[in-house]
Amino acid sequence: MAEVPVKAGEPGGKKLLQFDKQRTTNLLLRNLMALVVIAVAVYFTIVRPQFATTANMRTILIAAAPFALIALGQTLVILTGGIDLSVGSIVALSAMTSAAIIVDHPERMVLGVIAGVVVGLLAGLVSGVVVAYINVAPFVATLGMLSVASGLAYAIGRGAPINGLPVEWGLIANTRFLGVQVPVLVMIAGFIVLGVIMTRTSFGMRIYAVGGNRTAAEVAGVNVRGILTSVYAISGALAGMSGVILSSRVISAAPYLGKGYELGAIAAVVIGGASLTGGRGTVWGTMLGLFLIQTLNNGLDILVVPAYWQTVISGILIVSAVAVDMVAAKRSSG
Amino acid sequence: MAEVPVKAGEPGGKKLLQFDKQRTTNLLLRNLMALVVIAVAVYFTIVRPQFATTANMRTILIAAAPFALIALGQTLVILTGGIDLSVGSIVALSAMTSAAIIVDHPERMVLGVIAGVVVGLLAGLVSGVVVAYINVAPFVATLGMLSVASGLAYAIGRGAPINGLPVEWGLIANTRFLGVQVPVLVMIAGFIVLGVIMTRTSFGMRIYAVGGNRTAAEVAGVNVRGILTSVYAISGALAGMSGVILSSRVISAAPYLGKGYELGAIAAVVIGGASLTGGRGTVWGTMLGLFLIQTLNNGLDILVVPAYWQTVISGILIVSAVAVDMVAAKRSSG
Amino acid sequence: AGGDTGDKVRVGVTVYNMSSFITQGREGMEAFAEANDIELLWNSANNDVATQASQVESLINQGVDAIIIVPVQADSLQPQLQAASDAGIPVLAVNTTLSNEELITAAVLPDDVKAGEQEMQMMADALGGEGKIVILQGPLGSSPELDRTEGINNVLANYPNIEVLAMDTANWAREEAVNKVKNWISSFGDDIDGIVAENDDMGLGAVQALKEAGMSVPVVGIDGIEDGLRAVESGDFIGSNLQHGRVELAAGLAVALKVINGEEYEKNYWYLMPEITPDNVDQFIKNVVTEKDAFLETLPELMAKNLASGDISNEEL
Amino acid sequence: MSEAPALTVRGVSKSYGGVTVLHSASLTVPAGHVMALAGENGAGKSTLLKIVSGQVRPDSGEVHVYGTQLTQHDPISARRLGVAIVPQELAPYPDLTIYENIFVGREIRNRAGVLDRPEMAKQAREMLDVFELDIDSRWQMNRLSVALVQIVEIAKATTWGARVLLLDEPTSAIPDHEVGRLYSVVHRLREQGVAMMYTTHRMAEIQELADSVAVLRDGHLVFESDIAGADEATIVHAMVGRDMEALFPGQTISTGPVRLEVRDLQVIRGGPSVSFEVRQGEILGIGGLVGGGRTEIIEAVFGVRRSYDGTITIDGEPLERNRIDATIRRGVAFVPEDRKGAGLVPSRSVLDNGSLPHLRSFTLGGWIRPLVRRNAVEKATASVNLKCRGLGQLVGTLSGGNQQKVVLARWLTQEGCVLLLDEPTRGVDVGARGEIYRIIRDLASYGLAVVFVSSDMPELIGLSHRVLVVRAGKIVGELDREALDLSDAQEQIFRLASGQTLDVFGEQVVCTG
Ligand SMILES: Nc1ncnc2c1ncn2[C@@H]1O[C@H](COP(=O)(O)OP(=O)(O)OP(=O)(O)O)[C@@H](O)[C@H]1O
Ligand SMILES: Nc1ncnc2c1ncn2[C@@H]1O[C@H](COP(=O)(O)OP(=O)(O)OP(=O)(O)O)[C@@H](O)[C@H]1O
Ligand SMILES: [Mg+2]
Ligand SMILES: [Mg+2]
Repeated sequence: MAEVPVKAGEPGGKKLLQFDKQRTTNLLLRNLMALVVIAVAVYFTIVRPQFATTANMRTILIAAAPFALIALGQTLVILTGGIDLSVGSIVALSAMTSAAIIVDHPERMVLGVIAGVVVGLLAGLVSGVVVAYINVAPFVATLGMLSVASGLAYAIGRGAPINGLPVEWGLIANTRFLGVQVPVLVMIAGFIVLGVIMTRTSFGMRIYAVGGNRTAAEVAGVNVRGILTSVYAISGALAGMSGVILSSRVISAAPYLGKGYELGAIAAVVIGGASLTGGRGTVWGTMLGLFLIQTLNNGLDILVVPAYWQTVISGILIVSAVAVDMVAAKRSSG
Repeated sequence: MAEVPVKAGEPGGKKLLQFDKQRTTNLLLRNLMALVVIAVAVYFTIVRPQFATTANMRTILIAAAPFALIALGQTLVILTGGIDLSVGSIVALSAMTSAAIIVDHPERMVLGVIAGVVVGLLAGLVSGVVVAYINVAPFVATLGMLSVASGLAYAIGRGAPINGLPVEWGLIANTRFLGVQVPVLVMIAGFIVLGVIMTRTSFGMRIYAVGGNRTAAEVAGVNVRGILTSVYAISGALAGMSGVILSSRVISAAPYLGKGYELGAIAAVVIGGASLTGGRGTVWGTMLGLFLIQTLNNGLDILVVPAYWQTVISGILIVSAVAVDMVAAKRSSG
Repeated sequence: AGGDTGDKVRVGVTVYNMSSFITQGREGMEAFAEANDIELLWNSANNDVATQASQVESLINQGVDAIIIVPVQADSLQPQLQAASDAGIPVLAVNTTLSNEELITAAVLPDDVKAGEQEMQMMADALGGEGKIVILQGPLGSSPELDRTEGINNVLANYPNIEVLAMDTANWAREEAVNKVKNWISSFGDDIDGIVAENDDMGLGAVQALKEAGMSVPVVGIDGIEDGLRAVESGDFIGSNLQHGRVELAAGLAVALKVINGEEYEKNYWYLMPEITPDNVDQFIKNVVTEKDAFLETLPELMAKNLASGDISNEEL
Repeated sequence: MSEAPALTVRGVSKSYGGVTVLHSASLTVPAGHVMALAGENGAGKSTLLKIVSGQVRPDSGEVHVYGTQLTQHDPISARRLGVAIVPQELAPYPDLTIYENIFVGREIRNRAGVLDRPEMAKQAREMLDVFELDIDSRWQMNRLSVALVQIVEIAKATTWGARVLLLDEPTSAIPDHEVGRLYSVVHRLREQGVAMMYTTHRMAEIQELADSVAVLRDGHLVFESDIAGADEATIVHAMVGRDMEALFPGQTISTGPVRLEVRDLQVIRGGPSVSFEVRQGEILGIGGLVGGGRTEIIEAVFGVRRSYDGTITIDGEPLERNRIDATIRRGVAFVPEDRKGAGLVPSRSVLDNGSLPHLRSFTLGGWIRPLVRRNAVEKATASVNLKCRGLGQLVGTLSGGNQQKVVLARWLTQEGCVLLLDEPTRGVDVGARGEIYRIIRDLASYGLAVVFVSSDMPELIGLSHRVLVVRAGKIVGELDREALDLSDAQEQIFRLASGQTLDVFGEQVVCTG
């Protein structure tokens, strides 16, 4: 038929230019949330110079670490279009499991750590199987796991926390390497590893694909059920790790540890630009969302704002940050 | 046209028969969850005949009422593809607002009720506007409102519950009409009204359309933003009503009232078959989901199962109920 | 640290969460702080032990003169206590103990075991030593729940004829207790002869449930919140046990000041909850509710007296 | 290769909720053979293809690929046997890039096991080069129009070395001249021995591409033959069970005063603006190439796409721009290009979808009047020959062509004055197509002003009273009925659309016959 090439979006040059423009604004947009985080930090520094001390930065980092692990797992789950409500109670279950082992066998520290992580992994695996193979909505499946894991955490201590952990249990979270505590290093490693997985491996690409269009992924030969199962398992394992870290940080374990963490973790992911319907979001975005929340928590504590005004302020600020993001995104695309 | 095309609704005997068959399976499927609820109830009755007394039915109903209102509002929000995390703290905010008025002006009972509901409505309205006009993800917008409303609830009592409410405040929730307490009647009315709205009015139809395909709804001339704003406002107002009822029932108000109710409400909606991506679900389904949860709570208490085993058992049962539902749905459609 | 340079004394406080107990306690602390020119840095941990750990670290970073912890969880925060100790900052545990005795400078603690014993004893007396009861516990695993339950069990051991039909948590909350007790009423009906609640709020929920079911049995609580005091006054409660936040937390601050000033102090101060009975409830209503402002004015003086006498739950000058 | 044919389908049946949509169908497709699968909307074509590709589990029957039976009915197993599909309902990953869309499931990794993105982008680009598209494979998928998405889907399925390729209306969204590119792809694959099943509603395509034809009617395989034994009339007869009258009977044009007037409408701020007018009774066609901006114009008139400047008047009265509800109330109807994305609410019934745009006329104070509504929707759907199991059937479970009919029918529940149609017959079978043309002509003769965008040349030329040609968002030419009747009309439109000038007058060439 026709021999004339179809110049889609003619004139070609212009389209390409638009593309580049879009990239730059994208870059700016991504950094918009980063700018918001920086702006908040600068404000706190001006009002209270103590905010900007190295010691305080360390405090923020160590406080962020257990959340970061949960938020990372949550990022993968949300990218597939799911949600994991069970992470908070998996934290408790893992902590109680580790503690139950350690308190009787103070010499089996490594076993304690492994058991905590494995229990988290197993809990996540069960959720994953229920979601992937029985098609139960992730919200229901993981809400069920929330109940079950929490109940088991209580059952381990027969309703009570486990007291009397050996001081050495605290070494895991409180030892320093290169000036920072181990959990901070774990967090950094977590961000790097998962960042690389999501951008550089086919596993990562397939997670995006499953969340973007499950049917298409199936047709393209992606083992959708395998992917789904594994993201919940990863999320569970990371929550388990978080439980171990938390328990080591304060050398104790309680069945109500981690309660409500799931909402904070999901919030970090969503603030970072991920969509709860799946397929959109990045590890980098989660990191920004997380540090927005953590910086606010820390800064408002330092300003000694009463607790209830803190919640009001941080609620407003978080929504505003996302709103600014949205408006800017709209402007740039309109 | 020849014999081939089946005219819509044509009374071809054979077709009608087939159509009816599908209706029956549909009906069965819908009732599957009802059957599960009934099965659970029968089990409890066998194990503890006290379960099936009128008094206990009343106990279940009155316990369900405040949740029902929240779950109803949540149903509308979820049908549009959103989520309302703020309902729990709106319950607290409304209760505290009403209580703050009543404790100083015991004669202004009506004002107290109205203020409680209106505060909820306003909070919902704000969430709705943020979602509809600024395009902030519902999860973030309502999580922000959760923080803000909760903070304000604490601020009203400067961190403490409000004690010393007049006994008359209790009349609202504890007066009986036709043998049942007012909140139960409110709940029944709520189910009927919203059931009718969702199936018989253009507002209901538009809610389904917005959730099913927002763009298509826009193209069909639906005022999508208006619809979105109003469902959050309705959800807020119902949460406000729930707060008033709760506070009246125990003649007190605490800023942590309703904490975590949002998860239960969302669970009821999702167990009832609604999809969190919107467009699918019914008021009837929500009712079933709600009564599954409430029946389990009541029955396990009656059997005096320890709290943590209760959470384990109800977690497993809820997931199983939904799984059975899924498997059956697949079988019948496959 | 401290007062000798003329700087204001700065005391960091981290509490488990805002509650009516803490809100009252804050009033007491602030009254005491104002009278003694102390600056309070007040943080609330939202019931999260990790948040509390961060807050302690943050207070250490800020170089306060002392830290008062009202813990989320007993037996926790050891590394943070170590860090405070390394930084030379005294730490006081108030309301709940933190495990490692050496790392805590001093503690002001309610005797929750005793409170549980007291309320169970009241119930046993009311029942004449026999009957069937149900027990509402605090959030499982929290230290007041554990201690109060222990106290209850201690007394129950003396009364073989008192049978516990059910014992479960209602998480300190009134509306949860209403439903729980109603469900139990469905299950046990008139068999229930008494209800022991580990705090007043749950007791009040139980009273409501009894009213709805048209029943009336003795109910007892702990805390002495306003509605609880009124319930004792009206006869809905047979009694309660006063845990007056203003007195207890102010005592904590008073001890902290002693420590900072290098004065002599004891390692542990025990707050023994006064029993509230229909006979003495009027006085407590005055202190807690109707004339609380006047009471707050006397508080700094009261603290001096109580610390000297060692009876820190005393409410009269 | 073995003796067994590439694809054997034996006795495959499928029913949904008691209605059998496929009755024991049996087919074989040898290697290097293209079988066209024809049939009316809802005949069961897609269902059959989905069964072969493992997306749907048949109630009974077997599928063999080169003699190996497909035992587990899931897409992964089918793919392992070498089956690929271009689905009718396009399924992109909207937030991924074009090359990621193409390479999901067969990612290219470098020696370190890490994704080789530049290589994937490069290869994707080469695949798209076949279609000579000037697009960057690193763009996000959600920026592309339906046509481009379809081309990417084709590239996705045809490039991984499948042995059996199923194409379910691969050209429904692609303009005629682009279809030629697909032909070359199909020819090449046939030479490589790939067996293909190809569904389409364009008869010309069947003649051009197929080696044999199979026709499904109501789920029964009613006709099978070599292409030699199947001319267009035979196939159509097998499909609909009778002969078809001419699609485009000679027209008598009688137009009244101007109904719709568009002046200096600007869709991109500072971009080109367009002006045109449509008279009462007139059918105005808009032609152009993919991405030329036709959709943008028509969407802006209706108000779905934001316009920045210009005026729109209906019957002399100005219309508030960018206000869809106001536009609808003025009697303007709009059939969007992307039926799945913008036309339908798949989770709702035919009844609900059919009554959505004119909901106001079926309600009284917000209450739906069930009878009025049912009657109106029933009439409208019957007039487009909708094939469904009753008005309660969910739109998402209708066949593709029947969905398209609902998108059109829902505007017919009420009289209007302007009809805006964007690719109104995408995926509609020949029979129904004739029906829709008749409706459009009837509505026009009734006094409506009709504007329709189409990539189907015969349709554009046969139905329009006048055609505007759009390129890069500008109107670059106009052909009246006389010019359209000339044999080179198609050529003319294409030249204008692609920017080739006929003479020295520069770009603004107006062909008036
Ligand atoms: N070939 C292309 N290259 C780049 N972008 C394109 C291309 N085609 C379409 N787009 C984008 O898609 C959007 C929609 O184009 P639009 O559908 O309006 O064009 P059209 O002429 O209607 O195309 P079609 O003939 O497919 O209907 C445009 O805004 C444009 O940015
Ligand atoms: N999931 C489903 N549930 C119920 N019915 C369905 C479902 N999928 C398809 N059908 C029905 O099966 C029949 C055949 O549909 P199919 O999509 O195979 O038709 P088709 O021949 O591809 O039509 P078209 O040309 O319109 O694409 C239709 O009547 C359709 O309504
Ligand atoms: Mg089809
Ligand atoms: Mg178009």
